[in-house]
Parts: sequence; structure tokens; C-alpha cells
Amino acid sequence: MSVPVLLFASYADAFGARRIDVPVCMPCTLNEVVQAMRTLPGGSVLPTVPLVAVNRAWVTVHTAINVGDEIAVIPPVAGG
Amino acid sequence: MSVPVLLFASYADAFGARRIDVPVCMPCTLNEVVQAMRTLPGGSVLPTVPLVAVNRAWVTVHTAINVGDEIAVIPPVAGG
Amino acid sequence: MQHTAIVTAPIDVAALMHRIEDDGVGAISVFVGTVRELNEGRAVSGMDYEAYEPMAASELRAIAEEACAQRAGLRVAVEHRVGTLAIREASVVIVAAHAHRGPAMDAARYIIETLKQRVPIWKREHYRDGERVWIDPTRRVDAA
Amino acid sequence: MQHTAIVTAPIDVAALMHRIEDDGVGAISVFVGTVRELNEGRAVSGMDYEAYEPMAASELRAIAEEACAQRAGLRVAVEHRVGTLAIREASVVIVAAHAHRGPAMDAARYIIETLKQRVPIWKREHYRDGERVWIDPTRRVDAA
Repeated sequence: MSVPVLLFASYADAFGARRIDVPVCMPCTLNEVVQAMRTLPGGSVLPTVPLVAVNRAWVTVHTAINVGDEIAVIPPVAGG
Repeated sequence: MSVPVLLFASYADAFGARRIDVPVCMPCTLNEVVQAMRTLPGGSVLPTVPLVAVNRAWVTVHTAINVGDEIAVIPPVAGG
Repeated sequence: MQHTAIVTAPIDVAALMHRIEDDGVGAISVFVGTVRELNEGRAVSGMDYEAYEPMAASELRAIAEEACAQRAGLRVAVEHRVGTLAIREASVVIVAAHAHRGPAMDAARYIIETLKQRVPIWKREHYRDGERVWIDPTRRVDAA
Repeated sequence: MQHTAIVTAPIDVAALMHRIEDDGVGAISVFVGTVRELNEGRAVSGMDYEAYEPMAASELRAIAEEACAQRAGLRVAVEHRVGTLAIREASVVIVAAHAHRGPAMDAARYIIETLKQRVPIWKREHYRDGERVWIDPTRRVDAA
């Protein structure tokens, strides 16, 4: 199966989309989502440990995900 | 002779004037002006070492004064 | 008391200052971040700001709540703008008000520093030579 | 660049912010001191500010010059009001602008702290019970 992942700014540019479907076997953690993203076109943009959020809250890549979660892999923030 | 001294705020209230003539013998320092002010009505308002300015610049009471100097004896400042 | 928002229109500083008015306020600290024409020596002509909007809105609210929880009586209004901004336009305005100046100034600084760490917003500089580059603060020496 | 003044009319914050505008500015820090209704538990109805005007003006100018000398590129506008002020009115407005936020915020704080030490201005609180008292910060526990 696959999970939808939201992308922004430089990551959206690299993957060519603001939302991609990433193939993973459930259940899994965000780390497996990130590893799967590295194999996609544009995946080289990701740093060793990218910022990740689930359901609009910061989490670590060790967090388990559930079907229906809003998952975002997030570039270094630069607000202000 | 005497020298004119500018007063403000609580000191002007205590001495009942915004400018007083203080009797001193010249040459002298500000300390002698302050000691002479203590003997005037309202003089008890002055702290042990009041703030003083000559020609609109902060100085110490050990500063010598000259005829024509603009002398101010200044209450604790409270701007802002 | 706090107000926070991600907005697309120009931020009205006076309106934010009006929001925090109160008879008990003795000190107001305001921070405004603006787009400047030069960054790391390159001429900038404008800036795009993009947000993960629902998360940016909730992080901004959380930061304002933390600032208020740490300082009784604090009143805070914060807006961050997204979209394309010209030189001199404000990207973020923070207003913090308190009876005393220490908490007001500390809160404004806490909010801008924490916002830059935690709120999912990105900016892309437009250079005068036509290039557009997303800013990565983890690779930068200085930042406004 | 600096502008400083002792004024009798209400201070126009927007006008002071306009003064420091520049394409090189990335951060603006503003401090506003306002009259609040309660001081050390007593109900305040207003405040008189009095200055030794020529000396206050020159000390304010000197403080702004020091702030700028310590931080290349700093732009500062400061006005302190004298006369009788109502609750919520601004007694002092400090605007400090720089390419970067650190110097802007540090300068605004330096100016308000130094102003309170060195500028010959006094304030007399009007209490609701009719009494009027000159404030002596050397005898006070807290200050706005």
C-alpha cells in the first residue's frame, strides 16, 4: 500500500508535487516512509534526518503511523 | 555673592521655586552650593549626595563652578 | 490574552497594537521582520513566503500561549504573512504588552526566536538576476 | 541615523517607524512606555511628565548616538513626551532598526534602560483620591 505525504517549498520543488503517495508496508514508522522517499525522483534532497510532522504536530522519525494520518516531511523552517 | 540654581519636580515643589539664588563664596565647588541649599527652607528634601549638572551635563558634587555656569540640582530621574 | 494568525494581506501594525491595549499595560514591545534588499551580498528584489498553514497557525498559537503562561498578565498579538512580499514589507509582526517592560521585551524576543525554530514557514528569495532560492537557515551564517 | 526629541503632543508611532525605513532594514524593534492605571496597588488617573528640556534633549541624543556607534547600520528614532498624559497614552517611543534582529532588539533595550538612568525627566502620578506624588525610582520596588 502507500501513504500520502505533504511536501512544501524546496521539497515540493524537488519531488515536483505538493503531495506524493509513498509505497510502504503498514504498520511502519516515519523512518520507513522517509527511506522509501529517498528512492523516488527528487529523493536526494532529503537530509539524513528530515523534519517530520504527523497530524500537524512535530514528531521524530521513530513515530509509528496509522492509516489516515496527515504526514508531512518538512524542509528546514525559515519563518520570520 | 550667590549663584542661580535650577530646580525641577519634587525639588521645585520643596523650595517653592524653579530657580533659586544660593549664597556661596566664589570660587567653590557644587558641594558648597548643595550645603548652602540645605540651610534654606525646603532644604531637607535633598539626599546625602544629590544629582547635579553643570551646563547641561552630569557632573559630581566635587566639580568647581564658575560664574555664569548653568547649575541644576536634580531629583532622582524617572523617565520612560 | 493572545491573538495569532497567518495572513495573506499586508499586516497592520497599528491594528495589532490596538488589540493589546488595556488600562493595565505599561510597556509594549513590538518586533517587525521586513524584507531587505541585500542578503549575503546578493541583491534581493522580493520574497515568497509559504506556510504549512494549519500547522503554522497551531504552532504560532502554541508559542503565544507558552509566552503568556510564563508571564502573568501578558497580552500578545502575532501575525505572519505568506505570499509574495516586496522590499520593506513586513513578514511578521509581534506585539507583546505587560505592566512592566522586562516581561514585554522578553516575550517579544522569545516569540520571534521560537517562531524561527518551530513554525513551518519557508521563504524563497528573488534575486535581481532572476534566480529564486529557498532559504535554508541550517546552512546560513546570518539571518534577519 | 538617529532622530531624538522631547515633545509635548501625542507621539506618532507610525511616523517614527516611517523615519527609520530603509531598503537595508530586516528587523525593527519598537518599545512603547504607556501610562497604566495601577501602580503599587494605587489607582492612577493620569501622569505629569516634566523635563529639564535642553539637558534631556542632549542626553537622549547622546544615548541614541552611543547605540548607533556600538552597532554599524543601526537606525534609531526616539521621542519622549512631557506634559499631562492620560491612562494608555505613550510617554516614550523607541524605534530601532537594523539588518538583523539581534542588534535591533538589543538597541531598543539599551536605549530604554539608559534613558531611565540618565535623561532628566520626572513623573508625578495623579491618584484617583486626588493626591499627586512625584515618583522616586530609588525608593521603588518595581517600575514599568
